[in-house]
Amino acid sequence: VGEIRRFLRDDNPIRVSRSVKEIASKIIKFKEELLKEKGREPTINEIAEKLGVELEEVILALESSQKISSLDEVVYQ
Amino acid sequence: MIIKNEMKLEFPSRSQNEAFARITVAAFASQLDPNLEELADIKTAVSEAVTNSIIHGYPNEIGPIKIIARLFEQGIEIIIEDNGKGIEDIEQARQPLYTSKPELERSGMGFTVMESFMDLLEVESEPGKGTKVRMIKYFKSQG
Amino acid sequence: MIIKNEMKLEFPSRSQNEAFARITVAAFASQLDPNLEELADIKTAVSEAVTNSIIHGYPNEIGPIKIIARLFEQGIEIIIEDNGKGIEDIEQARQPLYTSKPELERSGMGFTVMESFMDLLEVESEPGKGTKVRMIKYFKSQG
Ligand SMILES: Nc1ncnc2c1ncn2[C@@H]1O[C@H](COP(=O)(O)OP(=O)(O)O)[C@@H](O)[C@H]1O
Ligand SMILES: Nc1ncnc2c1ncn2[C@@H]1O[C@H](COP(=O)(O)OP(=O)(O)O)[C@@H](O)[C@H]1O
Ligand SMILES: [Mg+2]
Ligand SMILES: [Mg+2]
Repeated sequence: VGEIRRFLRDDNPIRVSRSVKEIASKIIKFKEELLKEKGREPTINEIAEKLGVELEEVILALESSQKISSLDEVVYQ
Repeated sequence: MIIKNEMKLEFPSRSQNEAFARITVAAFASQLDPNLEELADIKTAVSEAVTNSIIHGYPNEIGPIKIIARLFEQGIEIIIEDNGKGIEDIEQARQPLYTSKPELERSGMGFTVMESFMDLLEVESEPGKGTKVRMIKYFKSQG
Repeated sequence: MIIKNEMKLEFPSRSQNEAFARITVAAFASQLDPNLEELADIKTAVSEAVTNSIIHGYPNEIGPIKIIARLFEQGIEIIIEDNGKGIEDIEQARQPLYTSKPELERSGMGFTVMESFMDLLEVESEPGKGTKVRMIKYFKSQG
Protein backbone atom coordinates (compact mmCIF):
# COMPACT_ATOMS: atom_id res chain seq x y z
CA VAL A 1 0.00 0.00 0.00
CA GLY A 2 2.88 2.36 0.80
CA GLU A 3 4.24 1.72 -2.68
CA ILE A 4 0.94 2.51 -4.31
CA ARG A 5 0.61 5.70 -2.29
CA ARG A 6 4.06 6.85 -3.31
CA PHE A 7 3.38 6.00 -6.94
CA LEU A 8 0.07 7.83 -6.91
CA ARG A 9 1.56 10.85 -5.19
CA ASP A 10 4.39 11.08 -7.69
CA ASP A 11 1.94 10.57 -10.50
CA ASN A 12 -0.45 13.19 -9.19
CA PRO A 13 1.60 15.75 -7.31
CA ILE A 14 -0.35 17.83 -4.87
CA ARG A 15 0.69 21.42 -5.23
CA VAL A 16 2.71 22.52 -2.24
CA SER A 17 0.31 24.93 -0.67
CA ARG A 18 1.67 28.22 0.51
CA SER A 19 0.75 29.28 3.99
CA VAL A 20 -2.72 30.65 4.45
CA LYS A 21 -1.26 33.78 6.01
CA GLU A 22 0.99 34.46 3.05
CA ILE A 23 -1.92 34.11 0.64
CA ALA A 24 -4.13 36.31 2.79
CA SER A 25 -1.64 39.16 2.85
CA LYS A 26 -1.11 38.89 -0.93
CA ILE A 27 -4.88 39.10 -1.43
CA ILE A 28 -5.05 42.31 0.58
CA LYS A 29 -2.17 43.79 -1.40
CA PHE A 30 -3.71 42.86 -4.76
CA LYS A 31 -7.08 44.20 -3.67
CA GLU A 32 -5.59 47.56 -2.69
CA GLU A 33 -3.66 47.78 -5.97
CA LEU A 34 -6.74 47.11 -8.04
CA LEU A 35 -8.89 49.51 -6.03
CA LYS A 36 -6.32 52.24 -6.58
CA GLU A 37 -5.73 51.54 -10.26
CA LYS A 38 -9.14 50.48 -11.49
CA GLY A 39 -11.45 51.55 -8.68
CA ARG A 40 -12.96 48.09 -8.27
CA GLU A 41 -12.65 44.96 -6.16
CA PRO A 42 -11.00 41.88 -7.64
CA THR A 43 -13.12 38.79 -8.24
CA ILE A 44 -12.30 35.45 -6.64
CA ASN A 45 -10.99 33.96 -9.88
CA GLU A 46 -8.86 37.00 -10.64
CA ILE A 47 -7.18 36.55 -7.26
CA ALA A 48 -6.57 32.84 -7.76
CA GLU A 49 -5.07 33.54 -11.19
CA LYS A 50 -2.94 36.46 -10.06
CA LEU A 51 -1.56 34.55 -7.07
CA GLY A 52 -1.26 31.24 -8.93
CA VAL A 53 -3.15 29.32 -6.27
CA GLU A 54 -6.28 27.15 -6.25
CA LEU A 55 -9.67 28.78 -5.77
CA GLU A 56 -10.11 26.86 -2.55
CA GLU A 57 -6.92 28.31 -1.13
CA VAL A 58 -8.30 31.78 -1.79
CA ILE A 59 -11.56 30.89 -0.03
CA LEU A 60 -9.77 29.46 3.01
CA ALA A 61 -7.33 32.38 3.19
CA LEU A 62 -10.25 34.83 3.12
CA GLU A 63 -11.97 32.88 5.86
CA SER A 64 -8.92 33.12 8.10
CA SER A 65 -8.47 36.82 7.47
CA GLN A 66 -12.10 37.81 8.06
CA LYS A 67 -11.42 39.34 11.45
CA ILE A 68 -13.72 42.30 11.49
CA SER A 69 -17.07 41.30 12.92
CA SER A 70 -20.18 42.25 11.05
CA LEU A 71 -21.21 44.54 13.87
CA ASP A 72 -18.04 46.63 13.63
CA GLU A 73 -18.65 47.07 9.91
CA VAL A 74 -22.19 48.29 10.46
CA VAL A 75 -21.33 50.62 13.30
CA TYR A 76 -18.32 52.23 11.65
CA GLN A 77 -19.62 52.39 8.08
CA MET B 1 -34.61 33.08 -13.27
CA ILE B 2 -32.81 30.05 -14.67
CA ILE B 3 -31.16 27.97 -11.95
CA LYS B 4 -27.58 27.13 -12.92
CA ASN B 5 -26.72 25.06 -9.86
CA GLU B 6 -28.19 24.13 -6.51
CA MET B 7 -26.99 22.61 -3.23
CA LYS B 8 -28.58 21.46 -0.01
CA LEU B 9 -26.70 21.26 3.27
CA GLU B 10 -27.87 19.98 6.65
CA PHE B 11 -26.03 20.01 9.99
CA PRO B 12 -26.79 20.13 13.72
CA SER B 13 -26.98 23.47 15.55
CA ARG B 14 -23.49 23.23 17.09
CA SER B 15 -21.61 26.50 17.26
CA GLN B 16 -18.62 25.21 15.25
CA ASN B 17 -20.95 24.69 12.29
CA GLU B 18 -21.47 28.41 11.86
CA ALA B 19 -17.98 28.71 10.31
CA PHE B 20 -18.51 25.49 8.33
CA ALA B 21 -21.77 26.81 6.85
CA ARG B 22 -20.13 30.11 5.95
CA ILE B 23 -17.21 28.44 4.13
CA THR B 24 -19.52 26.03 2.29
CA VAL B 25 -21.80 28.76 0.99
CA ALA B 26 -18.75 30.86 0.04
CA ALA B 27 -17.25 27.93 -1.87
CA PHE B 28 -20.52 27.41 -3.71
CA ALA B 29 -21.02 31.12 -4.49
CA SER B 30 -17.47 31.27 -5.87
CA GLN B 31 -18.67 29.36 -8.93
CA LEU B 32 -20.22 32.66 -10.06
CA ASP B 33 -16.94 34.52 -9.51
CA PRO B 34 -18.16 37.28 -7.16
CA ASN B 35 -15.81 40.04 -6.08
CA LEU B 36 -14.31 40.14 -2.59
CA GLU B 37 -16.89 42.48 -1.15
CA GLU B 38 -19.85 40.50 -2.50
CA LEU B 39 -18.40 37.30 -1.07
CA ALA B 40 -17.80 38.91 2.33
CA ASP B 41 -21.39 40.22 2.36
CA ILE B 42 -22.76 36.73 1.73
CA LYS B 43 -20.58 35.18 4.40
CA THR B 44 -21.63 37.74 6.97
CA ALA B 45 -25.33 37.27 6.19
CA VAL B 46 -25.02 33.47 6.40
CA SER B 47 -23.18 33.77 9.73
CA GLU B 48 -25.94 35.92 11.19
CA ALA B 49 -28.75 33.64 10.03
CA VAL B 50 -27.04 30.44 11.17
CA THR B 51 -26.08 31.99 14.52
CA ASN B 52 -29.73 32.96 15.02
CA SER B 53 -30.87 29.39 14.40
CA ILE B 54 -28.23 28.06 16.81
CA ILE B 55 -28.85 30.56 19.62
CA HIS B 56 -32.52 31.54 19.26
CA GLY B 57 -33.97 28.61 17.30
CA TYR B 58 -32.54 25.91 19.54
CA PRO B 59 -31.72 27.65 22.84
CA ASN B 60 -31.72 24.48 24.96
CA GLU B 61 -31.14 21.64 22.50
CA ILE B 62 -29.27 20.68 19.36
CA GLY B 63 -31.51 20.61 16.29
CA PRO B 64 -31.14 20.44 12.51
CA ILE B 65 -30.34 23.47 10.36
CA LYS B 66 -30.87 23.30 6.60
CA ILE B 67 -29.37 25.50 3.92
CA ILE B 68 -30.43 25.58 0.29
CA ALA B 69 -28.43 27.72 -2.12
CA ARG B 70 -29.19 28.31 -5.78
CA LEU B 71 -27.03 30.02 -8.36
CA PHE B 72 -28.73 31.89 -11.17
CA GLU B 73 -27.30 34.10 -13.90
CA GLN B 74 -27.04 37.26 -11.80
CA GLY B 75 -26.55 36.03 -8.26
CA ILE B 76 -27.39 33.64 -5.48
CA GLU B 77 -30.48 32.71 -3.48
CA ILE B 78 -29.85 31.35 0.02
CA ILE B 79 -32.47 29.76 2.28
CA ILE B 80 -31.59 28.99 5.91
CA GLU B 81 -34.12 27.04 7.92
CA ASP B 82 -34.55 25.59 11.41
CA ASN B 83 -37.34 23.60 13.09
CA GLY B 84 -36.84 25.43 16.36
CA LYS B 85 -38.63 27.86 18.62
CA GLY B 86 -39.89 30.26 15.98
CA ILE B 87 -40.60 33.99 16.22
CA GLU B 88 -43.84 35.44 17.66
CA ASP B 89 -43.58 38.92 16.16
CA ILE B 90 -41.44 38.99 13.00
CA GLU B 91 -41.85 42.73 12.45
CA GLN B 92 -40.52 43.47 15.92
CA ALA B 93 -37.69 40.93 15.54
CA ARG B 94 -36.53 42.67 12.33
CA GLN B 95 -36.27 46.09 14.04
CA PRO B 96 -32.68 47.33 14.41
CA LEU B 97 -31.38 46.78 17.96
CA TYR B 98 -34.28 44.52 18.98
CA THR B 99 -33.08 41.39 20.76
CA SER B 100 -34.94 38.92 22.94
CA LYS B 101 -31.65 38.00 24.63
CA PRO B 102 -30.06 41.22 25.94
CA GLU B 103 -28.55 39.12 28.76
CA LEU B 104 -26.35 37.35 26.18
CA GLU B 105 -25.00 40.68 24.95
CA ARG B 106 -26.63 40.17 21.61
CA SER B 107 -26.60 43.32 19.52
CA GLY B 108 -30.03 42.94 17.97
CA MET B 109 -28.47 43.79 14.59
CA GLY B 110 -28.57 40.39 12.92
CA PHE B 111 -31.58 40.94 10.66
CA THR B 112 -30.43 44.49 9.95
CA VAL B 113 -27.06 43.16 8.82
CA MET B 114 -28.70 40.55 6.57
CA GLU B 115 -31.00 43.18 5.10
CA SER B 116 -28.26 45.68 4.36
CA PHE B 117 -25.67 43.20 3.03
CA MET B 118 -28.11 41.30 0.82
CA ASP B 119 -30.53 42.53 -1.87
CA LEU B 120 -33.55 40.71 -0.47
CA LEU B 121 -34.48 39.32 2.94
CA GLU B 122 -37.68 37.41 3.65
CA VAL B 123 -38.44 35.90 7.05
CA GLU B 124 -41.10 33.26 7.65
CA SER B 125 -41.64 31.85 11.10
CA GLU B 126 -44.18 30.04 13.24
CA PRO B 127 -43.81 29.72 17.03
CA GLY B 128 -43.02 26.11 17.91
CA LYS B 129 -42.48 25.19 14.25
CA GLY B 130 -39.35 27.04 13.17
CA THR B 131 -37.90 29.85 11.13
CA LYS B 132 -36.99 30.22 7.47
CA VAL B 133 -34.86 33.06 6.15
CA ARG B 134 -34.61 33.63 2.39
CA MET B 135 -31.98 35.97 0.99
CA ILE B 136 -30.90 37.00 -2.49
CA LYS B 137 -27.67 38.70 -3.52
CA TYR B 138 -27.08 40.04 -7.03
CA PHE B 139 -23.49 40.10 -8.18
CA LYS B 140 -22.54 43.32 -9.92
CA SER B 141 -19.45 41.59 -11.24
CA GLN B 142 -21.79 39.41 -13.32
CA GLY B 143 -23.40 40.18 -16.72
CA MET C 1 -17.79 5.32 18.04
CA ILE C 2 -19.33 8.51 19.40
CA ILE C 3 -20.41 10.90 16.65
CA LYS C 4 -19.21 14.42 17.40
CA ASN C 5 -20.70 16.12 14.38
CA GLU C 6 -22.47 15.24 11.14
CA MET C 7 -23.33 16.92 7.87
CA LYS C 8 -25.35 16.06 4.78
CA LEU C 9 -24.76 17.63 1.41
CA GLU C 10 -26.67 17.19 -1.85
CA PHE C 11 -25.90 18.62 -5.27
CA PRO C 12 -26.42 17.78 -8.96
CA SER C 13 -23.78 15.80 -10.87
CA ARG C 14 -22.30 18.84 -12.64
CA SER C 15 -18.54 18.73 -13.05
CA GLN C 16 -17.96 22.02 -11.21
CA ASN C 17 -19.42 20.42 -8.08
CA GLU C 18 -16.48 18.06 -7.74
CA ALA C 19 -14.34 20.93 -6.42
CA PHE C 20 -17.22 22.21 -4.31
CA ALA C 21 -17.69 18.81 -2.65
CA ARG C 22 -13.97 18.53 -1.98
CA ILE C 23 -13.77 21.95 -0.31
CA THR C 24 -16.89 21.29 1.76
CA VAL C 25 -15.71 17.95 3.11
CA ALA C 26 -12.26 19.42 3.80
CA ALA C 27 -13.78 22.36 5.70
CA PHE C 28 -15.84 19.93 7.76
CA ALA C 29 -12.93 17.56 8.44
CA SER C 30 -10.84 20.56 9.54
CA GLN C 31 -12.90 20.70 12.74
CA LEU C 32 -10.87 17.70 13.92
CA ASP C 33 -7.60 19.47 13.12
CA PRO C 34 -6.06 16.81 10.84
CA ASN C 35 -2.57 17.36 9.49
CA LEU C 36 -2.05 18.57 5.91
CA GLU C 37 -1.36 15.12 4.52
CA GLU C 38 -4.46 13.60 6.09
CA LEU C 39 -6.54 16.44 4.72
CA ALA C 40 -5.01 16.01 1.24
CA ASP C 41 -5.79 12.27 1.39
CA ILE C 42 -9.45 12.96 2.17
CA LYS C 43 -9.76 15.54 -0.57
CA THR C 44 -8.27 13.19 -3.13
CA ALA C 45 -10.58 10.32 -2.11
CA VAL C 46 -13.66 12.56 -2.23
CA SER C 47 -12.64 13.84 -5.66
CA GLU C 48 -12.35 10.31 -7.00
CA ALA C 49 -15.69 9.16 -5.60
CA VAL C 50 -17.61 12.25 -6.74
CA THR C 51 -15.98 12.13 -10.18
CA ASN C 52 -17.08 8.50 -10.48
CA SER C 53 -20.69 9.42 -9.68
CA ILE C 54 -20.59 12.28 -12.20
CA ILE C 55 -18.96 10.33 -15.04
CA HIS C 56 -20.01 6.72 -14.49
CA GLY C 57 -23.14 7.08 -12.35
CA TYR C 58 -24.84 9.63 -14.57
CA PRO C 59 -23.13 9.29 -17.98
CA ASN C 60 -25.97 10.86 -20.00
CA GLU C 61 -27.91 12.93 -17.49
CA ILE C 62 -27.59 15.15 -14.45
CA GLY C 63 -28.63 13.38 -11.23
CA PRO C 64 -28.35 13.94 -7.49
CA ILE C 65 -25.20 13.12 -5.50
CA LYS C 66 -25.40 12.90 -1.71
CA ILE C 67 -22.57 13.11 0.78
CA ILE C 68 -22.83 12.30 4.48
CA ALA C 69 -19.80 12.98 6.68
CA ARG C 70 -19.48 12.15 10.37
CA LEU C 71 -16.73 13.19 12.73
CA PHE C 72 -15.87 10.87 15.57
CA GLU C 73 -13.10 11.02 18.14
CA GLN C 74 -10.41 9.47 15.94
CA GLY C 75 -11.41 10.44 12.42
CA ILE C 76 -14.04 10.89 9.76
CA GLU C 77 -16.57 8.66 7.98
CA ILE C 78 -17.61 9.77 4.51
CA ILE C 79 -20.47 8.29 2.47
CA ILE C 80 -20.89 9.31 -1.16
CA GLU C 81 -23.99 8.10 -2.95
CA ASP C 82 -25.66 8.37 -6.32
CA ASN C 83 -28.90 6.97 -7.78
CA GLY C 84 -27.30 6.33 -11.13
CA LYS C 85 -26.27 3.45 -13.34
CA GLY C 86 -24.74 1.21 -10.72
CA ILE C 87 -21.94 -1.35 -11.03
CA GLU C 88 -22.46 -4.93 -12.30
CA ASP C 89 -19.28 -6.46 -10.93
CA ILE C 90 -17.92 -4.56 -7.93
CA GLU C 91 -14.90 -6.83 -7.47
CA GLN C 92 -13.79 -6.22 -11.04
CA ALA C 93 -14.46 -2.47 -10.76
CA ARG C 94 -12.19 -2.27 -7.70
CA GLN C 95 -9.22 -3.87 -9.50
CA PRO C 96 -6.33 -1.47 -10.12
CA LEU C 97 -6.34 -0.25 -13.74
CA TYR C 98 -9.83 -1.58 -14.51
CA THR C 99 -11.97 1.01 -16.25
CA SER C 100 -15.17 0.66 -18.26
CA LYS C 101 -14.35 3.86 -20.11
CA PRO C 102 -10.86 3.49 -21.61
CA GLU C 103 -12.02 5.75 -24.44
CA LEU C 104 -12.23 8.66 -21.95
CA GLU C 105 -8.63 8.12 -20.92
CA ARG C 106 -9.72 7.12 -17.44
CA SER C 107 -6.89 5.59 -15.47
CA GLY C 108 -8.91 2.92 -13.70
CA MET C 109 -7.17 3.91 -10.46
CA GLY C 110 -10.05 5.71 -8.69
CA PHE C 111 -10.99 2.92 -6.28
CA THR C 112 -7.32 2.09 -5.73
CA VAL C 113 -6.66 5.70 -4.76
CA MET C 114 -9.61 5.72 -2.35
CA GLU C 115 -8.48 2.45 -0.84
CA SER C 116 -4.89 3.48 -0.31
CA PHE C 117 -5.54 7.04 0.89
CA MET C 118 -8.31 6.05 3.31
CA ASP C 119 -8.35 3.42 6.08
CA LEU C 120 -11.55 1.74 4.94
CA LEU C 121 -13.42 1.55 1.65
CA GLU C 122 -16.76 -0.20 1.19
CA VAL C 123 -18.64 -0.17 -2.09
CA GLU C 124 -22.30 -1.09 -2.43
CA SER C 125 -24.01 -0.94 -5.80
CA GLU C 126 -26.98 -2.23 -7.70
CA PRO C 127 -27.30 -1.88 -11.50
CA GLY C 128 -30.01 0.65 -12.30
CA LYS C 129 -30.30 1.71 -8.66
CA GLY C 130 -27.05 3.46 -7.83
CA THR C 131 -23.76 3.30 -5.99
CA LYS C 132 -22.75 4.02 -2.42
CA VAL C 133 -19.15 4.40 -1.33
CA ARG C 134 -18.30 4.44 2.39
CA MET C 135 -14.86 5.51 3.55
CA ILE C 136 -13.19 6.02 6.91
CA LYS C 137 -10.01 7.92 7.67
CA TYR C 138 -8.35 7.82 11.09
CA PHE C 139 -6.35 10.88 12.03
CA LYS C 140 -3.04 10.02 13.59
CA SER C 141 -2.85 13.55 14.88
CA GLN C 142 -5.89 12.72 17.08
CA GLY C 143 -5.92 11.01 20.49
N1 LIG D 1 -33.97 31.37 13.94
C1 LIG D 1 -34.61 32.05 14.95
N2 LIG D 1 -35.40 31.37 15.81
C2 LIG D 1 -36.04 32.02 16.81
N3 LIG D 1 -35.95 33.36 17.02
C3 LIG D 1 -35.18 34.08 16.20
C4 LIG D 1 -34.46 33.47 15.12
N4 LIG D 1 -33.78 34.42 14.47
C5 LIG D 1 -34.06 35.58 15.11
N5 LIG D 1 -34.91 35.39 16.14
C6 LIG D 1 -35.44 36.44 17.04
O1 LIG D 1 -35.24 37.70 16.43
C7 LIG D 1 -34.49 38.54 17.31
C8 LIG D 1 -33.62 39.48 16.52
O2 LIG D 1 -32.62 38.77 15.84
P1 LIG D 1 -31.26 39.53 15.46
O3 LIG D 1 -31.62 40.77 14.67
O4 LIG D 1 -30.36 38.57 14.80
O5 LIG D 1 -30.67 40.00 16.86
P2 LIG D 1 -29.94 39.13 18.00
O6 LIG D 1 -29.60 37.78 17.43
O7 LIG D 1 -28.73 39.92 18.34
O8 LIG D 1 -30.91 39.00 19.12
C9 LIG D 1 -33.74 37.61 18.21
O9 LIG D 1 -33.39 38.21 19.45
C10 LIG D 1 -34.73 36.47 18.39
O10 LIG D 1 -35.71 36.79 19.36
N1 LIG E 1 -20.58 5.74 -9.09
C1 LIG E 1 -20.40 4.80 -10.05
N2 LIG E 1 -21.44 4.45 -10.85
C2 LIG E 1 -21.28 3.53 -11.82
N3 LIG E 1 -20.11 2.91 -12.09
C3 LIG E 1 -19.04 3.22 -11.33
C4 LIG E 1 -19.13 4.19 -10.29
N4 LIG E 1 -17.89 4.27 -9.72
C5 LIG E 1 -17.11 3.42 -10.36
N5 LIG E 1 -17.76 2.78 -11.34
C6 LIG E 1 -17.22 1.72 -12.25
O1 LIG E 1 -15.99 1.27 -11.69
C7 LIG E 1 -14.93 1.41 -12.65
C8 LIG E 1 -13.62 1.69 -11.93
O2 LIG E 1 -13.66 2.96 -11.28
P1 LIG E 1 -12.30 3.72 -11.02
O3 LIG E 1 -11.39 2.81 -10.27
O4 LIG E 1 -12.61 5.03 -10.38
O5 LIG E 1 -11.67 3.94 -12.47
P2 LIG E 1 -12.10 4.97 -13.61
O6 LIG E 1 -13.03 5.99 -13.03
O7 LIG E 1 -10.80 5.56 -14.06
O8 LIG E 1 -12.78 4.16 -14.69
C9 LIG E 1 -15.39 2.53 -13.56
O9 LIG E 1 -14.77 2.44 -14.83
C10 LIG E 1 -16.90 2.25 -13.63
O10 LIG E 1 -17.19 1.23 -14.54
MG1 LIG F 1 -28.72 37.47 15.60
MG1 LIG G 1 -12.74 6.97 -11.26
